[in-house]
Amino acid sequence: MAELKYAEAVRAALAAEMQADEDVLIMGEEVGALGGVFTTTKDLIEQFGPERVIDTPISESGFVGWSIGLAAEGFRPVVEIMFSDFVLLALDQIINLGAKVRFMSNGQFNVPLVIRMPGGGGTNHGPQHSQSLESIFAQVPGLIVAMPATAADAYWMLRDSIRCDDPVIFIESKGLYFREKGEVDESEGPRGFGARVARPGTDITVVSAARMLHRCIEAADALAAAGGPSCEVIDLRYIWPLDTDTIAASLAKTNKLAVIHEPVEFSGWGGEVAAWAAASQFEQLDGPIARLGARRVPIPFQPHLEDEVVPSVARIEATLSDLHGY
Amino acid sequence: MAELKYAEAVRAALAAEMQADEDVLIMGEEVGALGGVFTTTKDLIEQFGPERVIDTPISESGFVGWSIGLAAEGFRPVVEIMFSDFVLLALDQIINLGAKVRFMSNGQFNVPLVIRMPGGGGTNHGPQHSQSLESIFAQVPGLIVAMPATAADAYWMLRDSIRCDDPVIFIESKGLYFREKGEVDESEGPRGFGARVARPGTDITVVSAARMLHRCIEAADALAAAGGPSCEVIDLRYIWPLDTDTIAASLAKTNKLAVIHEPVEFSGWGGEVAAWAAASQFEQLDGPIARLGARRVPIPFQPHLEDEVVPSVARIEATLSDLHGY
Amino acid sequence: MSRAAEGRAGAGGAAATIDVDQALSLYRQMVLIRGVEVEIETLHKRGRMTGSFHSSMGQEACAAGVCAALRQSDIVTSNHRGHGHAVAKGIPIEGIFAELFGRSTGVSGGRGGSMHLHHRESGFLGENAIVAGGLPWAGGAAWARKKRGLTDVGVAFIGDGGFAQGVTHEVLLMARYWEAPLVIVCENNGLAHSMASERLFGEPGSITRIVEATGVRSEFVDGRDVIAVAETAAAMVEHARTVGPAFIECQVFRVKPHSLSDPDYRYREKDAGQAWLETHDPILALRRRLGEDQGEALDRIDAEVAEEVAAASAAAEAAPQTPVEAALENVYLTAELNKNG
Amino acid sequence: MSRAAEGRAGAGGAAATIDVDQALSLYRQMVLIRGVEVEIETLHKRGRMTGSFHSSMGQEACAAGVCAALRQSDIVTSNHRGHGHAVAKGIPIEGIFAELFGRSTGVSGGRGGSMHLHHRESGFLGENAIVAGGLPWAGGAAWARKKRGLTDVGVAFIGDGGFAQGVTHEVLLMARYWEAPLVIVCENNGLAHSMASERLFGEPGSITRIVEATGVRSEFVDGRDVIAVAETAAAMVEHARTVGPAFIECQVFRVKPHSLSDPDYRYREKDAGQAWLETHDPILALRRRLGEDQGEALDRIDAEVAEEVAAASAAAEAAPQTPVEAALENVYLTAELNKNG
Ligand SMILES: Cc1ncc(C[n+]2csc(CCOP(=O)(O)OP(=O)(O)O)c2C)c(N)n1
Ligand SMILES: Cc1ncc(C[n+]2csc(CCOP(=O)(O)OP(=O)(O)O)c2C)c(N)n1
Ligand SMILES: [Mg+2]
Ligand SMILES: [Mg+2]
Repeated sequence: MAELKYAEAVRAALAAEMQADEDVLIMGEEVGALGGVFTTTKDLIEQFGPERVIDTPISESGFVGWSIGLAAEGFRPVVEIMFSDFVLLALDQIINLGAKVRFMSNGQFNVPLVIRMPGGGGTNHGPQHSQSLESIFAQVPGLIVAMPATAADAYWMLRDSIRCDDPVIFIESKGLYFREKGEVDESEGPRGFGARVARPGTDITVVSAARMLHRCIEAADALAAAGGPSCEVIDLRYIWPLDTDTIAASLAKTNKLAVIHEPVEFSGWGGEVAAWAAASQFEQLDGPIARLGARRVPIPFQPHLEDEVVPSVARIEATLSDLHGY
Repeated sequence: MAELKYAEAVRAALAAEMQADEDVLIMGEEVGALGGVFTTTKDLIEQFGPERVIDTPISESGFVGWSIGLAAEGFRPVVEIMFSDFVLLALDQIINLGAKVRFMSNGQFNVPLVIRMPGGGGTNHGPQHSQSLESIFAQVPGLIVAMPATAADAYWMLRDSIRCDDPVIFIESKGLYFREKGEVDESEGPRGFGARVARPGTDITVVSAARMLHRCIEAADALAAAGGPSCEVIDLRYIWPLDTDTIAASLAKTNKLAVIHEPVEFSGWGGEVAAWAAASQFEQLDGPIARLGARRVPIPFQPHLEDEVVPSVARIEATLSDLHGY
Repeated sequence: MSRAAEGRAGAGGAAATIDVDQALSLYRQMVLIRGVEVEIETLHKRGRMTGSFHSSMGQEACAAGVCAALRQSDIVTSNHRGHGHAVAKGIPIEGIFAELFGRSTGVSGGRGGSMHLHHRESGFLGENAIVAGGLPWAGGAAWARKKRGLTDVGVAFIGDGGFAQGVTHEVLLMARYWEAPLVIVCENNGLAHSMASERLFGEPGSITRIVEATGVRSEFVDGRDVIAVAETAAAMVEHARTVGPAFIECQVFRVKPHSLSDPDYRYREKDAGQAWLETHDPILALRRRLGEDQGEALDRIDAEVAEEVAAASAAAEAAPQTPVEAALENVYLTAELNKNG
Repeated sequence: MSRAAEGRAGAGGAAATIDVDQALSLYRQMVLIRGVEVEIETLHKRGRMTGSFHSSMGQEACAAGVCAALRQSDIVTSNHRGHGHAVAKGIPIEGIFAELFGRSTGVSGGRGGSMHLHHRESGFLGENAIVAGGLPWAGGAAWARKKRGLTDVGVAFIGDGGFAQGVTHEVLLMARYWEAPLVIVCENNGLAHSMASERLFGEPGSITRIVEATGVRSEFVDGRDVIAVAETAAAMVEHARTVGPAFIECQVFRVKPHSLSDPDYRYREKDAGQAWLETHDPILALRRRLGEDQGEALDRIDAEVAEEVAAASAAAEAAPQTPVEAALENVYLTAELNKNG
């Protein structure tokens, strides 16, 4: 229907769910009059009023915990953490309470809460504003971890997440807000938790997500153009639940696996994908499992330094070439 | 020299370093008159005075940040977080400041700080007092992650950590404090970051650490006694830096790898070990990489339920048997 | 003593009085809390329970007095020392015992134990084993009720130690900002484990002054006097229902060691708890105040409660242990996600 | 105007006076801060710098006045809006420009940019891009000096928004508890991005009252008046050096949008900043106060500073870009660990 930028798609999803369900609330710093530092809540306060679009003080732990209370009472808060780096201030509330209260109460409560946050780099904001933290959330029982890579997924996955009865960590790629755009068809329905083949191929299965997905596709296209391997690029969409069926189906065809992501490689979620394959797809593997994530250093603010730290298209290409050459 | 319990070894290491270096300070809740809820700082305040053994308010974020300030000024604070679960309150200070300030300041500051915390289960304290969080720290640039499994390592690794010029997350297994004991030879020196073969074997390399190490050894012994595989059990000691050389050397012999740990299996550090092997040891592998960690659910307080969640000896045995049978 | 027990004007200002029936009801609550705590301690000492246990003995007047001001639909959150709050809010005590025994009939299915009581039906949202961790939830939940047009309030119990947590201040400021119907009750028992509250905040009442300066209505009350607590709580709950947040600092005393295994002789006189109880027991104080007249009624309550506690404890223990499969249940509401346990 | 500029008694109480030389020095600092901020804004608008940028224009008197009370060995931590604090504490401005240009000659090696200035030599421990994130560090570092027997103090700058962070309260209580030589300076510029500080805390001075209630010595000062700030700071720094922690709420105004790209017209009058500056510019105010007599001296300062800024900016820009390898350096001090980058 409409071509939207990634940031616009987020905003449209919020507006649609606010419209559809009075229990949906928006909370966070600067979500009101300002409309969000990345414009994702622009004009929503005018449309839905300050009772539903709620500016919070700079008290991440407090307002995230507060939103858990609202959610346990049946509201559907969508909380924005301005940069995902700040969520570290709220991890106690998220991990020790929000994620566990259903278990701890033996099902008396559920927490239909979405915590949105722009993650990753690409905007020169420096070491305390550019981290990729999804690998932390992936291991927390009780949470769902959503990472849209496209405008359509930013839209549909956010709508799905708001309708979900369990807490969702919804990580948007700040580097995609204004660079990524695409068709968003409002007549579509929920998209579910499954992964998606973003670029078909036959030689290597490349598993990725979010901002790095686009670098993987770019690298795959470049390799194909240069007569290199044909890469099938999978967009995970959710880090948890992890859709291993889609990966397995691809692997049955390619027999080679690469995992590429923006978080630090060491102990990142790419290790999970690789370990899953090394355990359950061993027979399918015709070569080592390649993995590329950020180096284990903080993220510098300058683009040329950041590209030395997080996977660049060039390094992704090199990784895939090496694997193909095995 | 002396046979010490794990908790006593921790205490002895603290006392030794306090004695050796006036800049070593102890901070935390209940470290003073009470002597620590697990007795690890017992009588130290009498010996070293309240200027060096410092009781803090229940302000984890504040006092951990405060200790970063002390460390950057050249003190060597050893901070205790009473249960590792509470460290979630201090992650902003640890990750956004303590781990990064050397990088951010281009080397103007370093942070010789040890943050000690009892992790894992085994004491019936329930879902907010039994988590294993080392996989979070493993991925943070700037941190070292130490996890002693024996009394001797509790002693030496803590002494090494206190002498280290960079921040160390030192996770003690609360389930081992009073159950594990061993010789501690004070005449030994630093032990370095390397892993250690805790039980030699020839058929399977079993990588583990901390409390689970003992379960792995128990399982390996049981399997051997029953005529099953001969397992070489490796005690990692440090999750980061990860001593891949020791694992590779073992793997060259066994050609089969299993990784067993207490944290949630999904996206845990076991994935890192498996992914490293699947990438760089592919030629050595004669079978899938087996992995076992906690299920992705909170930790219930009762022992029989906890054993359903974290790897039990029986499930470890089954995992290793399966792998042997491959 | 006249039919209407002389109520000391609660700091709330309203010259409320508590009549004898109400006083008897407060008495019953206190005796019930005491009975539950004593029974749990006994069971632990006999090795029939495991897990942690923080007794609220001596602090009964705060739980009973505050919860007397609440309706069933009002909500309460609590901390690690929460059995008294749970009992006073009306959780069936058999469900409490069963939870501590690790039985599937426990209020939380027997997986959480002493620090994880939840009972939504009674408006008892839950304890929380993270100091001050339950405060934001209480704020959000109370505010939710107001947003729904209800007049329910939320009461969040914390200890003096909880006042050192940053999130407490965040919630105070947010509650004021959003005019949430939240009453924070800070049970100042003089100690956060071994840390003397006087060292950190100053003499009792200091916490109240700090909160007052934020603009949140605040009162300091003697937590040995259940009638004073009940009156103050009534006024503050009313304030929360109609105006905005309120704060009560309730001066109490921790009779028992911090937890079952706590060597409190390392930081206070060995018999500090018992000595205090002998002179300041809030239950005996109310007994004395109600006078001879009520002796019979009080004895009857004592007997009834003793029986109730014994029966509940026995029934709880007789229930089946939580089965192992339960370890993996109720993590998600979304059905397809539970498979991943 | 007499040689000794009439000092308004700082809230510190001491009837201090600031002489003309000191006033000229304060003037120079303010002009230098202004010059640096204007230059940075210009460079950004010309596309010669990237990264974030939060201008402290209009708030110069706070930075200059507070840092005038400090010795080089005293320490300062700051926040995202920290260029003024850095300049006032004595960081060489070329190192600041170079950091923002991403040059290896930047004070932090050019990897952090605007929100990550660190200069240990000047006692400027660092900015911090996490709101209130630098406070505990300041407390610990100041306390460390005291533990070493030194008389240095620490000053931690936060904004009004930073007062909503829980850790601020934790640090206040800890500083009081440990009698740390820490001065927290809260620059209340009326806004935390778009959030009006009056909504959250009440009228200016409310934050001071909250802190006062904790027992930490507190003063509220008009941050347009650099002499008042300098006097108050002198008194509070002296208090910290000799007694214990202190707190200053400094009422200032944020002239520019929150950051370079901030559409502040969405939440305040489009020309609010410019309008304020025309009537309240602290630099012009000091100029007026010093009077005609000093006109020449002031003009000379203006000219010298303009030259200094231009030269530093040009030199910084001419330095080599930080090389890519630097992205992996200085993560650990332990040599063998850096290999793992
Ligand atoms: C975040 C956190 N830190 C530390 C603890 C350990 N702990 C449990 S209770 C307690 C003392 C609490 O003191 P207070 O709030 O005064 O309650 P009281 O025990 O006196 O009732 C401590 C330190 C915890 N449970 N959570
Ligand atoms: C923990 C955290 N939350 C949010 C932000 C985003 N942020 C940066 S500055 C700012 C406003 C700060 O207001 P204040 O402290 O008053 O300082 P001012 O900008 O007015 O100087 C916000 C919300 C952040 N950097 N850190
Ligand atoms: Mg207490
Ligand atoms: Mg401000």
